[in-house]
Amino acid sequence: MRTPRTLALAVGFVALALVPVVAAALNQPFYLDLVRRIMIFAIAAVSLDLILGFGGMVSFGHAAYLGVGAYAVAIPAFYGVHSGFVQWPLAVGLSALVALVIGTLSLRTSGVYFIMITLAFAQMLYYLGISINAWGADDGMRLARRSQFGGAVDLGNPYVFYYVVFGLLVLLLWLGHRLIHARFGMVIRAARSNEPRLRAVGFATFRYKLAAFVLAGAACGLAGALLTNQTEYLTPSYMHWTRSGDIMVMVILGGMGTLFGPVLGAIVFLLLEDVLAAWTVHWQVVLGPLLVLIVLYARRGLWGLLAGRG
Amino acid sequence: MAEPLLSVRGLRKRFGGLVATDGVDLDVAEGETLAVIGPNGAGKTTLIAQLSGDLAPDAGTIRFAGEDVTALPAPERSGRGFARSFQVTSIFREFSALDNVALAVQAHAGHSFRFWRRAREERALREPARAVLAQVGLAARADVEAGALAHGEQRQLEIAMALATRPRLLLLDEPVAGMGIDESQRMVALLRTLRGRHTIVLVEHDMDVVFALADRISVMVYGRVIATGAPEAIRGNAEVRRAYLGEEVRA
Amino acid sequence: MLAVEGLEAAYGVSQVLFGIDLAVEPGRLVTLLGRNGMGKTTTVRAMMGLLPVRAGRVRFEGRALEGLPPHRIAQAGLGLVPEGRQIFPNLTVRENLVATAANRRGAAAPWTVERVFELFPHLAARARSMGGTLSGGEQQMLAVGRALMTNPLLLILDEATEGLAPLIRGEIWACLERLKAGGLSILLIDKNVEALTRLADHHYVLEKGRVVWSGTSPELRARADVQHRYLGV
Amino acid sequence: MRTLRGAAVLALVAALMAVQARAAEPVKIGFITTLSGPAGVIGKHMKDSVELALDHLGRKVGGLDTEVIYRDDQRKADVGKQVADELLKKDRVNFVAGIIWSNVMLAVAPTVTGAGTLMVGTNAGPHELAGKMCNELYFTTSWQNDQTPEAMGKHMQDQKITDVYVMAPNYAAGKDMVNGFKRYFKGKLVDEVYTKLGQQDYQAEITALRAANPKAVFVFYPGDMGIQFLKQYAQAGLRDQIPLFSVYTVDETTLPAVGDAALGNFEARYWSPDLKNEASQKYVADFKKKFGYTPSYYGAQSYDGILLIDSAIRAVKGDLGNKKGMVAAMRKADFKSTRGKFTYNVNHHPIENFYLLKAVKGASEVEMQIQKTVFENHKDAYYQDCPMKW
Amino acid sequence: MSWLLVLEQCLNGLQFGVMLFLMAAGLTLVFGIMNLVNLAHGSLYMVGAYFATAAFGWTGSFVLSVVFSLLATLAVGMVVEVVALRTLYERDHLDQVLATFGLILFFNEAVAMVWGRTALFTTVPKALSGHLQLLPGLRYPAYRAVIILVGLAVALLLYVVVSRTRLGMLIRAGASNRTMVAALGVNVRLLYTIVFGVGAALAGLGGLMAGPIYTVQPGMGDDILIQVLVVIVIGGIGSIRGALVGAVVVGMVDTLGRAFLKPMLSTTIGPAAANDAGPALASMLIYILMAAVLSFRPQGLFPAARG
Repeated sequence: MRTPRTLALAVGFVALALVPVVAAALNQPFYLDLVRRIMIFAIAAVSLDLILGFGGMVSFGHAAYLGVGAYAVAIPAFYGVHSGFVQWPLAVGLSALVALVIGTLSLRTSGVYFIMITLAFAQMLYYLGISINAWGADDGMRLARRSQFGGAVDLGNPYVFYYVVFGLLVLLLWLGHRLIHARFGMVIRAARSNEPRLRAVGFATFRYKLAAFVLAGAACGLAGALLTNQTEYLTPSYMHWTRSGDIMVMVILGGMGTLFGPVLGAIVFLLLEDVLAAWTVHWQVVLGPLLVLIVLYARRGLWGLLAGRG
Repeated sequence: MAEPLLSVRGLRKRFGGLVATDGVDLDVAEGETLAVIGPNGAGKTTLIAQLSGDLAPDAGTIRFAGEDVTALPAPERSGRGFARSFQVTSIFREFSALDNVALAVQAHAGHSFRFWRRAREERALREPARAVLAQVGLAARADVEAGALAHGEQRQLEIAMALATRPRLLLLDEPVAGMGIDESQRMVALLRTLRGRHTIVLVEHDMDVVFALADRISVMVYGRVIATGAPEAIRGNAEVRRAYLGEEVRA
Repeated sequence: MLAVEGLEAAYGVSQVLFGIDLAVEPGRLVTLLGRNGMGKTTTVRAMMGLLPVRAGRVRFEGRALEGLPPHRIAQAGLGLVPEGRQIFPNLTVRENLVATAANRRGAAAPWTVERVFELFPHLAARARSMGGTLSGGEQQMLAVGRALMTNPLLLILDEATEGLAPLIRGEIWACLERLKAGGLSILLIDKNVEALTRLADHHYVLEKGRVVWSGTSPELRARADVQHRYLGV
Repeated sequence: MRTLRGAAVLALVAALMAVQARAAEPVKIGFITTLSGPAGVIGKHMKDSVELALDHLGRKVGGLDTEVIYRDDQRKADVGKQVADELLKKDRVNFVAGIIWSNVMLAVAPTVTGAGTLMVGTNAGPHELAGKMCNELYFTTSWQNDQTPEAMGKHMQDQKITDVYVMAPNYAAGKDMVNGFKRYFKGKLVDEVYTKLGQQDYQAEITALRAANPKAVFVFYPGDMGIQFLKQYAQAGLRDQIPLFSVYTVDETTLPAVGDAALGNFEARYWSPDLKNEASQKYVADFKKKFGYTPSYYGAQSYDGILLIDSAIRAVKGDLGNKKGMVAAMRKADFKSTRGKFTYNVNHHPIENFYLLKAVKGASEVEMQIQKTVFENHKDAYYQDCPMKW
Repeated sequence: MSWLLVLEQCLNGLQFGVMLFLMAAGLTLVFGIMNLVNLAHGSLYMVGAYFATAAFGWTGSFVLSVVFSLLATLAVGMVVEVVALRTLYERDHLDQVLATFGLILFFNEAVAMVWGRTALFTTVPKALSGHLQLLPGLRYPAYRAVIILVGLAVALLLYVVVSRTRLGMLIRAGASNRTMVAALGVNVRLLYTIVFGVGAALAGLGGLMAGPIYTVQPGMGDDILIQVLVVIVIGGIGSIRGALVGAVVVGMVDTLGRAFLKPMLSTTIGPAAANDAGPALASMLIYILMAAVLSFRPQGLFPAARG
């Protein structure tokens, strides 16, 4: 059972690492942009998986942090601060702060109420975003320059930017892997499995769930910062509720609670969208039922299929 | 009797029209095993839930080791030495048996905001957990996924998780429920080893088990404790027989 | 009319019933005795289709019931008064009676709310109260009345007097006696041997998922050992 | 078995990647618009017009074999940016055209021009691209956003209309429109009301409007917001009481759904299907014949976009590498535009006429009719900020 | 500001509220008794609007189109329940959210394939196109008045059905203890299909009434869906009474916020700032309300009785 997964993982990482080389060899630099965008959404999906797949917290407003991270890059840039050393920590910190507020209020509820209240908070931020005229409102803002990191790291170079995103994805996966197996991870996974039991043995579960919620928000904020740099543009529509739905679909499609599954989910979902859209303008009529089928018959997602246990 | 370890006064809980516990008074001395018996729906499980802190009482006080713990939530009571088992088996099914117990150890080994070191490689968690598993007779099953354990083994695991928190007070809600004869005998043997070492409040239907373990028995009917006493006294108590079994006392 | 043969059932992986055999003849009152956790309620749940039957047969009026969904089994004429009463707390007493009422076999004198109130005058006074606000005894009466309103051929009562005051118990037993006199077949689960030997025709004693003894009331009265071993405190 | 399934998943990924890759060809035009979702109707008007232009050119733009690649931006800036990257780097198009939304345009245009490729906008007209962010390689065949409300403001100022109630959705374009309007309208404003973007029910605002009792109303409600607003305005009985002046609100994409509720409404625009010139009449007639519905300005300017590209390629005799030559040719606007003769300003935005339109009952349905010319050869307000280098 | 204006805005709020209620009633019923979160409820609203518009085109009769649309949405609802949703009852909310998210995509695109992406033209029936003189100085559009009346009538009807009829008793009983209902001989599966169908028809009713005043186009149900979710969460999921109260509260708060927030703000922070802050705040108001309600009552205003 381990072998195909490990093999897929190795093949996957090597493939991702080689994309720039292959793209350069084939003179197809577009794939660099495409895969980079996919990896950015993979970061968002992995961050959601931390709370959704491992912690059992069905947050339907995860795109909010994508937006917060994006604003944290675009707003300083708008005022002439282009340093990534300012923007990126701000993106992570601000999303963590927003997640702390949302989490504190939302985690008081559970079940479907939790789903709805996280959705409501994301909508609230969305409407806030489209209302602030100083920062582009609905139109959003153009990012005049990608985040600056001094001489060494130039995001304007597509290869450099690619490996930065790749590195961050690998780093997140590695940190996530450590985290879910550390004491903290055991607690949030156990909270998903059986929260009353966890309280009975002496864990005050709220603070651990909240911490996980904040960490996930922070990681997604980073994805938001990357996304603005990728698009060189910020729009509040990053926070629209269908975005949250998309990210959630990536997680489920790839396989919840698997860490690597959401990466696979992001790859397949975004490629599928691209291919179907090129094939017919009615691509959603295919994608919709496909989603239903996946939910009904492939509960463990693509990563689960790789593991091969029915 | 010195000051009891656990002292409950006037505990009351109402669900709509049903009074689940109606002014329950209980005293449990350190090291004592108190069995609470009574017909279905008498409020025994509600009592356990209030003692463990999972359910807030409408009225009444719970004192533990001289302190009022009525307002404390479950995790904090656990921190003071409460541990419970559930009537319906409650374990972390996706985790191994050892993980289950190690989590209980972890709960009392400082905070868990540790993000780096693999919990499964921490000897400080695994060794005590293995010891407790051995104590309840599950040493050989340590690496089996808890959900895949036999029913009786899952109940044993519940006890192990409670023990792993080094409790002063064990609240056991029908520990042999749904067990076969062999399984329940094994459980009784296990619980017998705990007598005296821990203070125990035991809710149980199986009279064999109750008489095998209890120092004292309290009988609950309609949310009230109608009698408390030594097992023999309870067995012979006509009022208990009538209330519990509904027998009309023959003249 | 009801014949159960070799019934086996399990909760998940743990098997609870290991081949139950029992029969209820028309117009008889039959009991299922045993201590808690011996499989009495599980037997009822399996018969009613609330728990999948692993093996064995349940025949009622010549029809095979095993494998049918619960509503089909109930429609065949089994009226359940479940353990824990399970009345609908957010419905009034009258609504509890009316909601699932039916007369599928076209009984000549079907049960009505009024007839139920005659049987349990206590309930009449509380017709407009919400089910959740009733006392235990009232809830129990309501559960019996609710099952009667489906005009069953066989009434099944699971622990119908558990936790009730002696006076109320007496009232329920008296009512069962009247129902039996009216020709209704009854399967009763209880622990109170004393009262039941006067009421019932036949008894089955369950121990760890098996029928360990069966016989008539005089036979049971004669067997103090059986009473002590399987049913005593 | 397991390995097989694993292989199947990987194969799926590989197959999806493979579908991506296609081979290269001669003149390639990437046309980005919104094809899915409710706004897909605008994309359809644009796409059909591009096809008509190709027909008129014998499927050869600039005399070369032509491939137009249509891509859907889903109305999202980041998707627009991605398909632009794809068109540039994978399909290696010579021109990118289209784009409905300002925010998508602001994300896409710099990407295209930054890659040294020519960009021909056929709808969106954000002020940044007319001013500070203007670019040698960027042209538009439509307008700058503000020009249209400026025309309406001028008309209402000329008519000495006063006590005007202004409404727009609460987003950037909404505020821009009102600012453009106020640039030429100096009369009294009763109130400025901004509503939620995508709002469906305007009853509360209409009630407040009636209570304010203005002499005229000026609104900007594009797309489905306009359909709803106009219907509700008419249902409130205000259509006959308070004249309604609007921009980008009533057009041929929304008229079928608004119907009679639009009657009497005034719009400002640079083009209308009844515009009397040879190119426009041919375009409208052939369009109706081919597609069976009335084209809109979205279509007309997309049609123009292809003709503009055609004129550029012809000028350099098919030498697609000669970017400067093509830009020089495009600056002359030497093609038969549906709006008649026009010139390009220094910022590559048209200097064109603006007309006052009125919704009237036509032969079978409601249609827009040109009433008068408001502006002749109108320039946008931002061209002086444009630092064109060559 | 005059009393009449406030009154008229309250009517507007009420009208918006009853529209929300028509949607919320079905959604909350389906959640209450089947424990199913159905995001595709907005699609049924859309389908109702399309059916009504299409039927009006074929028959020319408003009444016929209403009847047809109600029956057709009922049928679509029941088919969707049988084909896609039935297997989801036992699944967790996450699966339900995702699968019904997929259904939204499908329905939005399906109507676009059948009827095109162009918004459809539909108008208020002639008889209802005028105004009613409610009070001296207060005229109200007849069609909107009818919406209020229909909405309140449906609320009353639902109240009667739920509180007085056998079906209603079964619905309430099923919400608290589905197993017991089945064990007493009721085909719960059929009951579910019927309830889902009725919920769909109510959404369809909302859609068909919305058609003439809003836009009939693909995706028209998405925006209102989110607002309806807010309604039922505020009201308490599963409670009809909660749905009504929640709908009216949300309708009022949203409408009055849009109408009076800006004027009120401009007296305190000045007109320019109010022009920025007013609309922004108004559009967030119902979400703020929801967050506030859930902070104090995590189960909503009227938590439904659940077994």
